Amino acid sequence: MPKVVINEERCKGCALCTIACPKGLVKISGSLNRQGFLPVRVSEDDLRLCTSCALCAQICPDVAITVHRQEKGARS
Amino acid sequence: MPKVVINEERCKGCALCTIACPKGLVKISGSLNRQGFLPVRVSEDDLRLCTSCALCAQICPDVAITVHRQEKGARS
Amino acid sequence: MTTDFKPVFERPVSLKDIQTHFCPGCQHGLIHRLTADAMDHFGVQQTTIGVASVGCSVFLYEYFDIDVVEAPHGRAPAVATGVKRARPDSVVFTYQGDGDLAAIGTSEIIHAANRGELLTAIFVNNTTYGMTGGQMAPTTLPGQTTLTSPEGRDVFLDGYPIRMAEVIAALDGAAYSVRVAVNNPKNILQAGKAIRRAFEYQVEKKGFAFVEVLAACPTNWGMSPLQANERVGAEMIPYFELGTFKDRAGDK
Amino acid sequence: MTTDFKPVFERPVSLKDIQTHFCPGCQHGLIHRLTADAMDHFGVQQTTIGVASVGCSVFLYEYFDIDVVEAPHGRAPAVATGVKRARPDSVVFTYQGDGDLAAIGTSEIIHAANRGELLTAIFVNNTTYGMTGGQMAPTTLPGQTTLTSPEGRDVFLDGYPIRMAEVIAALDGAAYSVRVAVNNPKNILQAGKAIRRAFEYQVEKKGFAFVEVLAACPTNWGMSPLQANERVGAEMIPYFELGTFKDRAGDK
Amino acid sequence: MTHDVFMAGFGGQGILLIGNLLAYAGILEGKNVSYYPSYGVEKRGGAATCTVVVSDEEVGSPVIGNPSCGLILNQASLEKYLARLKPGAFCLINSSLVDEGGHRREDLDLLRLPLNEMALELGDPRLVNMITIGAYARRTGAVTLDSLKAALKNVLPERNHRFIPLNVKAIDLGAASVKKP
Amino acid sequence: MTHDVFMAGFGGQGILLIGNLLAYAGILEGKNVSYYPSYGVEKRGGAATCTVVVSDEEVGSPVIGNPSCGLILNQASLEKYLARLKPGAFCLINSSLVDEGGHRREDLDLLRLPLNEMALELGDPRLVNMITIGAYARRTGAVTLDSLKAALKNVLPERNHRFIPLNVKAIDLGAASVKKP
Amino acid sequence: MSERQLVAGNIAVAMGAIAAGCRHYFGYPITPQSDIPAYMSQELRRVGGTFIQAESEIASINMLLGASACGVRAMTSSSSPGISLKQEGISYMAGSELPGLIVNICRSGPGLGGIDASQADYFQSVKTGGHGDYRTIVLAPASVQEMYDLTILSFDLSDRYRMPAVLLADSLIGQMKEALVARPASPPSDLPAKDWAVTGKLGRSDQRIVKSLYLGEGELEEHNWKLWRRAEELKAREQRSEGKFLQDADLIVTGFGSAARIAKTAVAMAREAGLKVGFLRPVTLFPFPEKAFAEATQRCKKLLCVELNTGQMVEDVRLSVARDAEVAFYGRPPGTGSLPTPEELLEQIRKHYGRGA
Amino acid sequence: MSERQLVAGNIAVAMGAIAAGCRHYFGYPITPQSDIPAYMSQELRRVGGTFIQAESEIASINMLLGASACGVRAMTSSSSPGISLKQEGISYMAGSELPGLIVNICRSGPGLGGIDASQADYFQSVKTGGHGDYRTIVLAPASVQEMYDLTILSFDLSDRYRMPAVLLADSLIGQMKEALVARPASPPSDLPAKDWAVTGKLGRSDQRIVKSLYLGEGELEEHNWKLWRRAEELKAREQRSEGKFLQDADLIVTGFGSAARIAKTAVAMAREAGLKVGFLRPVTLFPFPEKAFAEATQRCKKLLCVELNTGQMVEDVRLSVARDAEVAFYGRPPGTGSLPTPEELLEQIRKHYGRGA
Ligand SMILES: Cc1ncc(C[n+]2csc(CCOP(=O)(O)OP(=O)(O)O)c2C)c(N)n1
Ligand SMILES: Cc1ncc(C[n+]2csc(CCOP(=O)(O)OP(=O)(O)O)c2C)c(N)n1
Ligand code: SF4
Ligand code: SF4
Ligand code: SF4
Ligand code: SF4
Ligand code: SF4
Ligand code: SF4
Ligand SMILES: [Mg+2]
Ligand SMILES: [Mg+2]
Repeated sequence: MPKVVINEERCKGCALCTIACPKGLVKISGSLNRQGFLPVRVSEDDLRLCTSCALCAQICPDVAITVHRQEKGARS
Repeated sequence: MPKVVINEERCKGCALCTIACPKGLVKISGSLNRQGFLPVRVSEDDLRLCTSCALCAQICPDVAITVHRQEKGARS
Repeated sequence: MTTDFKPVFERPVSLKDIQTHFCPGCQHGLIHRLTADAMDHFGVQQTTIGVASVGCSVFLYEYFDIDVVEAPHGRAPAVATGVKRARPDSVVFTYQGDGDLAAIGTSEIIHAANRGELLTAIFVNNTTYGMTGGQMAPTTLPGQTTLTSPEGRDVFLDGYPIRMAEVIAALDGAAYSVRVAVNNPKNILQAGKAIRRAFEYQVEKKGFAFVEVLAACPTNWGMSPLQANERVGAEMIPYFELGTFKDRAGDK
Repeated sequence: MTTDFKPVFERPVSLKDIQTHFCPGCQHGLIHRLTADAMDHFGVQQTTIGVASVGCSVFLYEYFDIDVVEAPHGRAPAVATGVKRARPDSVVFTYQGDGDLAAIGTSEIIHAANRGELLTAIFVNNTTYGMTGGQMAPTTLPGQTTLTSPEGRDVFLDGYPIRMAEVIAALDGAAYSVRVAVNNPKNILQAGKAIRRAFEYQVEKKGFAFVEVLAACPTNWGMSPLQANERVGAEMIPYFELGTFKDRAGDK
Repeated sequence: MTHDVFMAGFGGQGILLIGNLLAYAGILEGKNVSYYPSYGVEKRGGAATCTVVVSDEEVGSPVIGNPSCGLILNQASLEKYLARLKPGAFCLINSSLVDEGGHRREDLDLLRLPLNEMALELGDPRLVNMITIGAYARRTGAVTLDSLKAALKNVLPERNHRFIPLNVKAIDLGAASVKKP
Repeated sequence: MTHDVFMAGFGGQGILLIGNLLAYAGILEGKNVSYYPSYGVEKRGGAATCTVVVSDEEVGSPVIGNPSCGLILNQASLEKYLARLKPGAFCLINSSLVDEGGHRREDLDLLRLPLNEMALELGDPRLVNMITIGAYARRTGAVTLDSLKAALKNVLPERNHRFIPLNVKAIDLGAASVKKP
Repeated sequence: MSERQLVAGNIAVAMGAIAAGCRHYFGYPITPQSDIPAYMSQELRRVGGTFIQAESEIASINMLLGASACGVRAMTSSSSPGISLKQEGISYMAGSELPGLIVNICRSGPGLGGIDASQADYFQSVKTGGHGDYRTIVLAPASVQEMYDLTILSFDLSDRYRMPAVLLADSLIGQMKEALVARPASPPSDLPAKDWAVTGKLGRSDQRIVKSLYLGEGELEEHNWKLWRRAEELKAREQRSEGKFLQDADLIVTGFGSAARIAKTAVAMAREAGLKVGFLRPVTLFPFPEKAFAEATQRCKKLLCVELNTGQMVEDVRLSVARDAEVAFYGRPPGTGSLPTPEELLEQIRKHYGRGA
Repeated sequence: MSERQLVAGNIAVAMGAIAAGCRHYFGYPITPQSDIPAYMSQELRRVGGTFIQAESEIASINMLLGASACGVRAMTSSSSPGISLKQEGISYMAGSELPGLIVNICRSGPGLGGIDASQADYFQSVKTGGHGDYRTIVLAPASVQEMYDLTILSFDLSDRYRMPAVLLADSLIGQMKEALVARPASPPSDLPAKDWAVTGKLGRSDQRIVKSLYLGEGELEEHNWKLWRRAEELKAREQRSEGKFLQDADLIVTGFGSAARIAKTAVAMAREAGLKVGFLRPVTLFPFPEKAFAEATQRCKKLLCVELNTGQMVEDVRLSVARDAEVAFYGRPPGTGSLPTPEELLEQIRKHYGRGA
């Protein structure tokens, strides 16, 4: 399960999350969504670098991002 | 000419001037005026003690008092 | 042998020489006189336009010998704004009671002040709605019984007396804001100075000027004029601190 | 072998899971979320009644899963007063823009605060009338060009931006008044705390609570969401100081 | 049978109180009544007038153009209102405060009583109004004296009930000074 | 002679601009015109439509129930508005954004043009609207191409006048792609 | 307490409201209705209700909107200028389908005017002074007893039809005292439940939303028709009027409230003088008693409408009477010393009685 | 510049006001009239006038009152809810005999409603929504050219009769664009001097007082009659309407503003279809063109009144027509997607054309 899930249909491409992410992992994608906006994405590789700090989600005006953290105890 | 002239018809007998006069010269009279109020008066003798400080006039809500001062130069 | 008498106190010419409808001991009359004194002082009677509000002072035009516009209840500052913008060279003042200015007229006075309109605002605070028979006003003191606070103003249900001079002073647009009283000769002197300064601000185009005057309403307080005047010093001044809260042109 | 994932950020349940009509980068959505978080935090979604104002946030009921009353423009605090007095046990909050609260609604917010109504007031200051297309508001910054200040706000004609959080704090009836922003994670955290505290004041019947939130209106500012968010920090915060101006229950 | 009366004096003379008293007395007698006050602009002093109608039928207008009875307690009221009274109307005038003549109503049934002096006799100048209403009731029979007296506790504030006996005396004095219709 | 046309697309396609252009061209020809815009609720994106009437007589209603001509620039507009067109109406459809078929209007004089591609050929995707209005003018003769071109300086903001030549090319391209009525 | 007391009209309104179960009052001082808030500030405290002296009439009407939205019986009272300020709020209440009582003890206008008895707010109340297509129930008491009874009725009608109700009177009816029998009131058992009132969602899955904003295709038009249908129902069911001497009348005198009260005596005088004059008084101004006027003018073709204004209700009378009936008007716009007397109206009656239709 | 320009109705109002010499504008934002303040904030700065975006509609109307009291031409503009808030101020202006222009670009209601074209404020404007007996001039433009011309006319009439003027339109007329010829305007030479305007007493011994308070015996009544006489003069002199195909009409379609604009096309369609249908449009709503309706119904006994509401102007039509004329009504209360089409109205025409009177 990915740590960061972006609801691309809800995303309005405002890009605020792209500046909120301390690691710069969130990036505007190239393809319009049904609303006609360019949603953001976090690539597979970048996801590994994600610390689940949720700052991207915090700043999102459209609550389009949910974040999970991998449990300490859990083995992956 | 008296130093203090009270327009008895204009006076509403509120008595504020009686407490304003440092010498206590202004007193409520006994007879109603046409408005049905008891106007204030300053007796002939009291007038002599009047310093023309005009505090009675200053406090009068109905601007019923005018005050004059005897010119230094003038002989009486 | 002649004696010379020099007038030390006379009725201002801007104030008509007629009987007022005010109750005995009502200090509207006195505040009218101080306002007229200020007009005389600057010689602006001929160029002044007064804006009357709705309250016991509604008959402004009966007493001041100037042009007057009557404003709806609470709207004097808006009406005065229209007047001043249409006649920038005239001196425009408003005269409002506490119900008029601090209740229904809250928005108009705050925004006129905030716009920095070149107006002089005289505000007579007698802690009640005088003309309508003495209801609770935003300025009514805690515990004060009125027609609509029969058990006395209960701050938990009715809120607190509002201090307008401070509220106005806090607005960037306001240039001058003071609170004075007319309960004794010393305070009357201060009040006269403050009102004159408030006109000076306009005459010299220095900005919006506001003067709150604490006054007695013997009739609705159910007191004699003397008791009522007492109360101003004993109860009002302790809550409504006298002073200059803003005087942009001056030091403060 | 299993992996466990614990949610660290999820949509609050008080907030419906639907698309909003807000423009990209409009921070109403974010402020809605923080408000919903506070309801969830105190578990009061079921007992809360929201009072919507007229502005881009007029669709409050579309986004919050609670009972809502729509108020006329500027009157939300009066409507909320009626609601709270009729249902003292419910949690009542208002949500207003700066045109709604600081212009036409000046009187209602000031007197609701002054009466110390047990209400939570959320005030979104985006320095313009968003819904009507970007006119000058009482909060518009000096020099800011808008639809009705084409040459930029001229403080001499149009007056100064009004600082509502300070005005409210100055009223005896108000218990809590703060100004926050949502332009970066740190400020968002602060904003969330402030809104939660404002609900706490009501839940614990401690008095009237007011939260001014500085927000971006990219559309009417004619900026990209990023530029607009920049402006909040660069231009708004310097004029509209962030901070807690009153916190009666706390130390301040 | 319908009785209408117009009373006028200056504030403080207790006109409105006896207007209420008369109306209440009517109610106690199971009659229909209306009481309509009107004051001057001034808050202190100034004129006080009221119109009271007591009737066996439903009361229509509470304002009467030409009242069939008048109680005039001061000079100003005489000058302002006497002309309105209906020809032949009974009119009680307070001679203590109203000069002789000065009007052209030969067509009225005028009765002048020195009400202030009479009140002073009873030891309280404020009793002018009670004497007036006593005289009116007796003269017109609009209500009985007993009803008037009974109504006192309805219209006087609790704290003034101790004055009821004195008021009763005043009502009787007023009644004694006029003849039945 | 009266020409009415209904145009629809999404915001940003420049529908309202060519509506104004057509109306202004009519004015330059001394005709009576009306232009009536209507937008969706959304502030950004959303639908944009307008109705333009160009006539030798006085223009009555600026809103037409069944327009005699339609310019449909995107799929949503087709679905929402095609049904409204008057039987036999000429309807230009932007095939770049609108799928084949998907409607039951066999009674229309349909013309599908790949407007976006054509605009790209001219080097600017924003020219879709100018190509459209050029095609419309030629096909219906509501106004002359010259009037349209002349009106450009009236409706384009000063700063965009440098683009007039390009817009003229687009109008001509549109005109060239349809036949006279 | 059901014995007869001597009570002023304004107080009767306040007593009626409390009898009707109204526990929330929001107002702002204005003459000549000040007795109402004065009484309410006392009594509501006693019975554990809410009295708020608001900062303005606008705040009052919006507090009323908020309280009504919660389903409680609530009211405000004011006088003419204050009622003008409430027009936006009243339009919102109507658009939001909220009940609630607005009492207007009219004073003379326009503008500041004066405080004398006036009927110049008829248009504002009946044609509705706010924006948009809406109606309010309008009741016009003509006695102290009616001030009490119609106040109670207005709460019942307002709840039933989900429409604000306006009680329209003036200083004549408001300040006069008459015998009042204050019968205890109990809301009709068939009043619809307020299943639209906001309470917080507790125990419900659906939201309750009190609003007047409708943006969906066709929504607002349908909403307007819905309000219109309710008004039509009201017209069909709730017209009320008082008629007297109508059977054989050759001239019918009409008017409402205080004017009717004075006219009634004039009509009685006319009858004593042997003139066949009838009397027809609308008790409900909206719904206007069209049926009563249509019926009465089947036979009598002459009417005289008396109002304390320059001619307002007379328009509704003309719209209601038989087509061949003549409606004359006699008006005394309000002001100091301008209250007509019965004698004066009798003259008018004689004047028009003579004339042929 | 008198050549034809393509201009929106709202802008035409602003241009007309400036052409009429109006240099003082006071307003508050509201859709769909926002183009007016936007244009004024630009132009008035340019020509050295005053533009104030007030804190509210109430402040705006009172600023207008103040400016008008000084004798300058001034205006405010708003839309329905905002106009409701101005009712007290309008009543004060009327009571104080002040001219001044109030523009209402109506939106749909009641309450918040929506921003679609609406005619539901007819009663508020024509019967006057404020308190007291007063009238305002009400003009209803139906084209962009009329938006310009009637704005100028409203200033002239307002000054002549010392009455506020209301320009009543909606988003259809306000947002549509048409060819406008902006003829320069010059006030009629016979306008009375504003010898009542406050200026400061300089050079005068008498005070000038702009007020609406009259307490003297009989004063206020006389003041009311004075205002009434002026309204009667206005009725006698200033009724305006547009008529078409009336001579041989068997059915007359009437309506004002946007509805009339749509109806006009329907009437043309009907004529093409060979139906003898006429068209009569009130241009002045107050004074209502009673004469034109009385005259037109001497011959034609069937009318169809079309409005964007549930029936308001139709009452004035019924009060104006010959007694034996039948007035049918077709309403489309406002809302998204509720604007009637000419085709739709043609159907209504056919429906009523058939019916016998
Ligand atoms: C819109 C409106 N609301 C209410 C009133 C009634 N009214 C007349 S004067 C007044 C207030 C008087 O109090 P204040 O302003 O304090 O003046 P004061 O008489 O105490 O000097 C009120 C509420 C009114 N005339 N208009
Ligand atoms: C009485 C009234 N006046 C004006 C309007 C028009 N109006 C709608 S929203 C709005 C203000 C929007 O600005 P703001 O309150 O700052 O909210 P925002 O859209 O910026 O969030 C206005 C003036 C109205 N609906 N009602
Ligand atoms: S959770 Fe933190 S690290 Fe991960 S994408 Fe979001 S902001 Fe970047
Ligand atoms: S902040 Fe939200 S809406 Fe904006 S780009 Fe990121 S995910 Fe999309
Ligand atoms: S002038 Fe001074 S001293 Fe003389 S009476 Fe007045 S107060 Fe007293
Ligand atoms: S202060 Fe003035 S009014 Fe009062 S008693 Fe003295 S003179 Fe008379
Ligand atoms: S009521 Fe009060 S304020 Fe009014 S005149 Fe009397 S004392 Fe002065
Ligand atoms: S206009 Fe401004 S406030 Fe309104 S939704 Fe768009 S960005 Fe947000
Ligand atoms: Mg006061
Ligand atoms: Mg805003």
